[in-house]
Amino acid sequence: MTGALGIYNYWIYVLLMMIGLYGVIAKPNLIKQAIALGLFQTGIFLYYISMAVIDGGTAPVWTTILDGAQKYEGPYDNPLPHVLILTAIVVSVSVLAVALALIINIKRTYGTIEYDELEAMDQADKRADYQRGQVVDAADDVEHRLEGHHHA
Amino acid sequence: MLDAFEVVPNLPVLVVTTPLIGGILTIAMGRGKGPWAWATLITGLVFYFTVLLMQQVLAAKTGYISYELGNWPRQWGIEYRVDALNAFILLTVAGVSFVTTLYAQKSVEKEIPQDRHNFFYAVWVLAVCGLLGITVTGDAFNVYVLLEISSLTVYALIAMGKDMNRQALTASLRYLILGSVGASFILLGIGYLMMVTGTLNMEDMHDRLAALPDIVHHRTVLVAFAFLLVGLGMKMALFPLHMWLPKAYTYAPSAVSALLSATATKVGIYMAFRFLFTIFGVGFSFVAMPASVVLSVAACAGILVTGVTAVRQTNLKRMLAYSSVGQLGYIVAGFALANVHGVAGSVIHIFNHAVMKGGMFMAAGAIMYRLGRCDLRAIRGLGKRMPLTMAAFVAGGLGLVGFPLTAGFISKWYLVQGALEAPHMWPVAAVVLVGSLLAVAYTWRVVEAAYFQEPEGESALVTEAPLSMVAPMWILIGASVYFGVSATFTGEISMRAAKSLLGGAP
Amino acid sequence: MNAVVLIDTLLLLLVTATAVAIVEVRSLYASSILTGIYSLLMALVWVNMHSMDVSFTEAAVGGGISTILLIGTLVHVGREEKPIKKRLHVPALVFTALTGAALIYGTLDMPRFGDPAAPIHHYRVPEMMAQTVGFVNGTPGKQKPPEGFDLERYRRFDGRVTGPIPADPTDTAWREKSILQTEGLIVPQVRAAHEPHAEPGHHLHPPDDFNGHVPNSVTSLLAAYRGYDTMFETTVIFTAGVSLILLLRRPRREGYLQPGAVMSDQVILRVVTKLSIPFILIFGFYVITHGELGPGGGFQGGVVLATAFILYALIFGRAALYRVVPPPVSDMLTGLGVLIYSGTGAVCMLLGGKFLDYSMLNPELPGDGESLGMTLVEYGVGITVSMVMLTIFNQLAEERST
Amino acid sequence: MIHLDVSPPLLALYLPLLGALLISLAGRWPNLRELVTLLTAGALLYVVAGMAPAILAPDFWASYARAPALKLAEVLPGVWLELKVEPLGMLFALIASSLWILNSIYSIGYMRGNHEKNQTRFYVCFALAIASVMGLAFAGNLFTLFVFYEALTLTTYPLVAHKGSAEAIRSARTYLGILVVTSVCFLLAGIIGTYVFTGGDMTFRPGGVFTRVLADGSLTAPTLGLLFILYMYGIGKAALMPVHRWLPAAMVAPTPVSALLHAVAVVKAGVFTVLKVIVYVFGPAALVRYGVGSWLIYVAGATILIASCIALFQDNLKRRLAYSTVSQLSYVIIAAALLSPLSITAAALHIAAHAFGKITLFFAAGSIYTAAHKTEISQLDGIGRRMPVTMAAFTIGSLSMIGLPPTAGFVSKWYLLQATWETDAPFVLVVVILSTLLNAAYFLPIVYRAFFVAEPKHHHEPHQSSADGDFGDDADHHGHDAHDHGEAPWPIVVALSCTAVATIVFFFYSDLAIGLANQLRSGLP
Repeated sequence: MTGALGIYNYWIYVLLMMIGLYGVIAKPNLIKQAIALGLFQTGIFLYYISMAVIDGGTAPVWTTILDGAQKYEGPYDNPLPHVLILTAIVVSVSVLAVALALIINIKRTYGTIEYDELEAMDQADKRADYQRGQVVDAADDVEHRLEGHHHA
Repeated sequence: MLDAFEVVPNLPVLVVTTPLIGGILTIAMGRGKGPWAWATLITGLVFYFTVLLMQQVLAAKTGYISYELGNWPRQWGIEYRVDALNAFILLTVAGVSFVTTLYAQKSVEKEIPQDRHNFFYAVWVLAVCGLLGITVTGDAFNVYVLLEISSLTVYALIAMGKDMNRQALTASLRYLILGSVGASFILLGIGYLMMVTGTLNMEDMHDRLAALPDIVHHRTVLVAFAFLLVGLGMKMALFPLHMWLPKAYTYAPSAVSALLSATATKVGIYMAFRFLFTIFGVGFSFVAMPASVVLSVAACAGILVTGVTAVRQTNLKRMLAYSSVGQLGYIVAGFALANVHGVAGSVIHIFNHAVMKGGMFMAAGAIMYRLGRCDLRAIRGLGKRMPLTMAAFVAGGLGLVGFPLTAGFISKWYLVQGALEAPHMWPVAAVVLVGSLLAVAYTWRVVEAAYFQEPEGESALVTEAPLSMVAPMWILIGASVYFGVSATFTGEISMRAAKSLLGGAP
Repeated sequence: MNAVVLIDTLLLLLVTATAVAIVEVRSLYASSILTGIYSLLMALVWVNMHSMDVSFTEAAVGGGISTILLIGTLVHVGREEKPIKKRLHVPALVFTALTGAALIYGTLDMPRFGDPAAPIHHYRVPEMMAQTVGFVNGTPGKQKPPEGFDLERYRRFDGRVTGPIPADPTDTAWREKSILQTEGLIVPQVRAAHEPHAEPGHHLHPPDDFNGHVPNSVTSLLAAYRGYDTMFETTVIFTAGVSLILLLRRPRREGYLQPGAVMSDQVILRVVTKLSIPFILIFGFYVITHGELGPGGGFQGGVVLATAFILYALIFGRAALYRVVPPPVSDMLTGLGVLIYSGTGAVCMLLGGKFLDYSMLNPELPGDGESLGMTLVEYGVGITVSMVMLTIFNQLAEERST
Repeated sequence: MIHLDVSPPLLALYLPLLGALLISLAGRWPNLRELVTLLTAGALLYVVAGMAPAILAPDFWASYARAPALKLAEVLPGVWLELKVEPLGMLFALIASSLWILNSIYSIGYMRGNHEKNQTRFYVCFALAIASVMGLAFAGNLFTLFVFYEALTLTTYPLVAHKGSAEAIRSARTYLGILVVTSVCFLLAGIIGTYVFTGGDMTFRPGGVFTRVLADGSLTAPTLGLLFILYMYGIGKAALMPVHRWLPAAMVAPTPVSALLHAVAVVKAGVFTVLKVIVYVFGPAALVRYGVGSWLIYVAGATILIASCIALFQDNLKRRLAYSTVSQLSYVIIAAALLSPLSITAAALHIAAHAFGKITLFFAAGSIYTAAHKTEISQLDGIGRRMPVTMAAFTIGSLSMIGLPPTAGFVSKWYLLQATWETDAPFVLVVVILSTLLNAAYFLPIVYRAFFVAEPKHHHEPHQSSADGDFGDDADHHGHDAHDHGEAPWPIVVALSCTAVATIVFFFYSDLAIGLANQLRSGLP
C-alpha cells in the first residue's frame, strides 16, 4: 500500500478532530459545543484504533478448541489500543453527561445557553461585584470620614 | 485471612485505593455530620499513609519504590513508582486535603444544600483520590484516566458554588471545555509516543526514546512533545492558558477553592515534571528543545501580568486566584531553568505555595462565612473584629511576598540562586523579585483596609470565625512559617528530587 | 489495496460528511440525531478495523445513551440554536487549520497504516498475545508459546525500528547509537524496565492455560494486565453519576418522586415492552458473562441492562420504575459495582498478594482464581454502569417533570 | 531548629521581644505598660553595656575568628541565622539601647500630652523595632542582616502609619514602598549573588568574603562592581539619593518615632549596614584594588550638598530636620567610601556623634509641637522665651550638626578631615566645608528667631497653614490655646536635656566610642 494511503486514516482522524475543535470554538451554543467536543474526542479514538491495525490481521479473539485449549490464528490486530479506547469512550460519555447537567443548570439560572449572551451577563455581574467591593483609596476614605466628622 | 497482609509493602496502592473505597462509602454516610466526619477520617488515614511512604522512600536504597499492580511485570502491567519527588507531592496533597477537609465542615454547611452533603463529600474524596493517583503512577495512560477522574470531580465541586453565585456554573463549564480539550491533547501526545515506543510504562518509554536514532528530527516525537506541553499547560494554568482558573477559584465554594488552589494545579505541574524530565529526559526537553525559553517566557509574563491584575481586584478570592496563577509562574520558571537549584526551588515552592495559599483561601472563606462576601469594602476594620483570621491572611500574604523567615522566602532564594547559576537566565531572577513586589502591593491593600480603616455596616458587628475554621487555617499558616524558619527538611527533599529528576543519583 | 482499506476509505468519508453536518446544522435536535448516526457509522468503522469491543461500546454508548442524554437535555433547553450572523468563524478556522497541520506533520514519521513493523506491534504486546507475560523473573518466553504462535515473527522487526532489545538486561551497548546519547544529551534513568526481578518466582503466574489470558485478548488486557485502569474507568462513570445527582436532583420537599409522562395506555407498546424486557435483561447478563470469550463485557452489558430499565420507565412511567428500583437503592448500587471491583483487588491484597492479583483468590488453581476475579470485576463494572445510566436518565427526567 | 540560650547577644535580642509581649499584656493599664517599657529599656542597656569590655579587650580580634558563632536556626542547608558581636555592631547597639531609655521617657510625655490613639500598639511596635535593631547590630552573616533589616521595615510601618489619617497612610505607603523595593530588588539580589559567587559563604569577616574567589579569578572586577552597586542602592535605609524620599515621608509619624527611629535607629541601621558591608563583606582593600568603590564618594557628596540645599527651603521644622538627616547620613557613607582605616573610624564615630545631636533636635521639635502646637519654622518667633530649656537644647543640637566644639559633631568631623588629608581627597574636603556652611545656614536662623525675634502680638491659627499631617485635628480635641504656653510636660524636658548634655559630654569624654571605632580599624587586615 502506497505511503499516501498508508497514513490516510491518520489524516481523516485529524480532519474529524479539527471539525470538532472548530465547533467548540466557533459555535456559541453550549449544546453544540458539547457535541463538538464529542466529535473532537472521537477523532482521537480513530487514531488509536488505526494504530492497532496490522496487515492481514483479524480481531484479537482466539479460537477455542473443544477441549478448551486455544489455537493461534494470527496475526491479530493489537488489542492494547482497543482497551485504552474503551476507557476513553467511557470518559467521554461521562464528560458529556456532566456537561449537559451544567447546561441544564445554566438554562435554569440564566435563561439562555448562548455563550455570548452568558458572557455579557457575567461581565455585568463581575463589574457589579467589583464596584460593590471597591473602597475609595484607603487614604481618601479616611479624609471623607474626617470631613463627615467635622460637619457633624 | 489477614495474617498474610502487611501495610508497608502495599503503601503505594493504599494511598490511592483508600480514598477510592472511602469516597464511594461516603454516600452511605447519611445526613448531618456523618459524611464530613467520614471524609476527615479517610483523608487523615491517607495522610498517615503518605507519611509512612515518605519514610520508606527515604530509606530505600534505590531511591524509589516500585509496586506492580496485579503482580504483572511493570513493562506489561501498570506500575506504581514513588521517588523523592512524588513522595513529597503526595505528602503535600494528602496533608493539605486533610486539613482542608477539617476546615470544610462549617463553610460547606453554609454553602451546600443540606440534603446532598454525602454526595458532595463523596466527590470531594474522589477528587483527592484522582490527584493522588496521578501523582503516584508510573504508567502514562493511567495518568490520563486519573486525570479525568480528578477533572470530573473538580468540575462538579466548582459548580456547587451555584447556590452562592450563578457564575460558578459558567466557570465550571468553561473549565470543563478547556480541561477536556487539554486532556485530549495529553491523550493524543501519549498516543503518538505509544506509536513510536510501543509501550506505556514511563521508564520503558524513556529508554525507547533514548534508543531512537536521531530523535531530535523525529517529527512524531516533536509533535507529541508540543501537544503534551500545551495540554499540560492548560491543566496547570500556565499563563496564556490560565483563562479558566480565576473565575473557577472565585466562585467555587470556599472550601473547594482552598482545596484546589493547594492541590489541583500542583498535580498538573507534577505531570509536567514526569513528562518533561522522566519520559522525554532533560536532555531532549531542555537542551535539544527550546522548552526552557518557551516555559520561562510564559512564566515570567504570567508573573507580571497576573500580578498587576491581582492588584486591581477588590474581591479577595479573585485576587488570590490571580496571584495563584502568578505563583504557578514561579514554579514553572524554576524548572524551566533545568538546573539543580531551579528545579529544587520549584519543587519546594509547590509545597510552600500549597500551604500559604491554602491558608489564605481558608481565611477568605472564613470572612465569607461571617459576612457572606469577602471584598476590600467588607473587610475594613476586620483586624480588630476577626484578629486571628486577618492575621492568618496577612501572614500568608507576607509569605507570598517572600519576606524572610516565611516559606515564600525559601522558594525565592532557591529560584534566584538557580537563575543566577543558569547561563543568561538572570532576567528570571529579576522577574521573580519584581513579582514579589507586586505581591506586596496586593497584600498591602488588604492590610490597610483591615487595620487602618474603620468598619462599617455589618462588618462592625461580626465576631471571630468559629474555631473549626480558624484552627485548620492556622495549621497551614503555621506550617508556612515553620518551614520558613527551618526548611532543612523540605530543602533536602526537594534537592534530592531535583537531582534525581536531572538524572543524577537519586 | 485490500478490502479493509477500501471500506475504511468510504466509511470515513461518510463519517466526515456527517461530522460537518452535525456542526453546521442549525437545529440542535437534528444535530443530536445525527450524532447517533455518526456513532453508528463509527461502530461500523471499528468493526472494519476488527475492534469488536470498541464497536459494541460505541453502538451502545454513542448510538444509545449519548443520544438519549442529548434529547433529554434538549427538552429543557430548547431545540433551536440561536441564529448567528456570519456562518464562518475565521479565527477558529485558522486556528484549527494550524493545529491540524501540526498534527499531520506529526504523522509523517509514523509507520504506515497496518505496518507490522510498527513498534506497537512487536515491542510489548506479543508477550501478551503469546500468554507468556510474567513468568519467572519476568523474562518472557520461558514457556513454549501455544502452537502456531511465532514470537520471533514479531521480534524480527525490532532491528528495523529501534535496534535490538538486549537479551541481557545489563547490556546497554545498544543504546550507544542514539545520537542524543553520544552527545550526552540523554541522561539514562534508572534502568527499571530491564532489571531482573530480585526474588525468584516473584512473577509466578500459573503455567496452566490461563495466565491472565482469555480467548478475547481485549478482555484479558482490560481485566487483567490493565485491570487497574478499568477500575478507574468504572470510577469515572460513578463520578459522573454522583455529579449529576449533585447538580440536578431536586430537594426531597420538591418531591423528586413525582411521576413523569406515562404511555401505559398504548397497548402495543405495553405488550411489546413486557415481552422484550426479559430478553434484554438476559442478553445484558450474557454480554457481561461472555466477555471473556467474545466481544462484550461488563461495560457493554451494563448499558444493555440500563436500556431495559429505561424502556420500562418510558412506557410505564418513572413512578413504576421507582417502585422497582427506588432512587436510594440505585444510588447505593452505583457505588456497589465499584466496591465489588476494588473489593476484589483489596481481597487479593489481604490474601498477601499484590492489589488485583487474582491468582491469590484460588491458591490451588491460580488459573481459576484469575478467571473468577475477572468475572467478578466484570460484574462490578456491569452493575455500576447500568445503575449510573439509570441515574442519569432519572435525573434528566426529573428535571423535565418540574 | 531554634535553641534558646541566654548568652548576651541573644538576651539583647529576646529582651525587647519579651518586653513587647508584656507591654501588649499590660495594655489595659497605661502606667504599668510604660513602666514595663522603661524596665525593658534599662535591662537592655545593662545587657548590651555588659558586652563592651570583652570587645575592647586588646586580644579581641585574635579570639574573634575562633569565637563560636551563635546559630539561632538553620533555615536552609548552608543558610542560617547567626549572631556574632563585633565593635561596629557593639557601638550601634549601645547607641540604640541607651537612647531608647530617654526616648521612652520622652514618649510618655509626648503620647499622653497629645492624646494619641492606639498607644499600646505604639509601644509594642517600638519594642519590636528595637529588637530588630539589636538583631541587625549583632548579625553574624548577610542572611541574618537581611532578615532583621526587613523586620525593622515591617515593625516600623505601623508606627509611621500610626495616626491612620489620610496623610499618614499615604506617606506610610511611600515609606514601605521605597524601602521594600530597594531591599528586595537590589539588596536581596546582591546577597544571593554573593552566596552564589562565593559558593555559599555569607559570614562577616574583616577583609571580606570575596578574597578567595577574587584571587582564583572566578569573580571578575565588573561583577564585583555590580554587586557593590546592588548593595549600596539596596540599602535604602541609608537614604542615598535618589532613594531618600521615604525619610521626609516618615516624618508624619509621632515625634518620638521620628526621633529614635528616623534619626537614630532606622537610618543608622542603613549606614551601619553600608559600613558593615564595606568592611566585612567587600573589604576596603579589595574595593581599593579593583577600584569599584570610588563612585560612591561623588554620589554621597552630591547627596550631602543637595539635601542641605533642600533643607534650606523647608519651612516645616521636622522636614528640615529630615533633610538634614539625609545629608548627615551621607557623611557616614562618604567617610566609609574613602576606604582608609582612619576614614572608617570617622564613619563609625559619626554614627554615634550624629545620633545624640539629631535626637536632641527632634525632641525639641516634638516638645514645641506638644506645648505650642507649632510645626512651622515661621511660627517660632520668640519661642525661646517661653521654652528656654527646649530651645537651649535645640541650639546645642544645631551646633553639633554644624560640627562646632564643644559638641559631639566636632569629634567625628575632626576625624573625617584627618582622613581627607590622609587620602588627599580634595573633593571630600570641599564638600565638608560647603555643607558645614549650609548646616549653619539652615540651623542658626531658627535659633536666632527663637531668641532674638520678638513674639508677634496675635498670630493666626497655625493649622490652616499646616502642610503636615502631624498637625491633625488633635489640636482642637484638647482645646489647647496656642497663645500662652510654657515648657512641655516634664518627661519631655527631662529627656531632651539629658540628650543635650550627652551631646556635650560626648565631646569631652568619647573614649568608649573612639575605643570601639579604633578596635574596628585595628581589625582591618
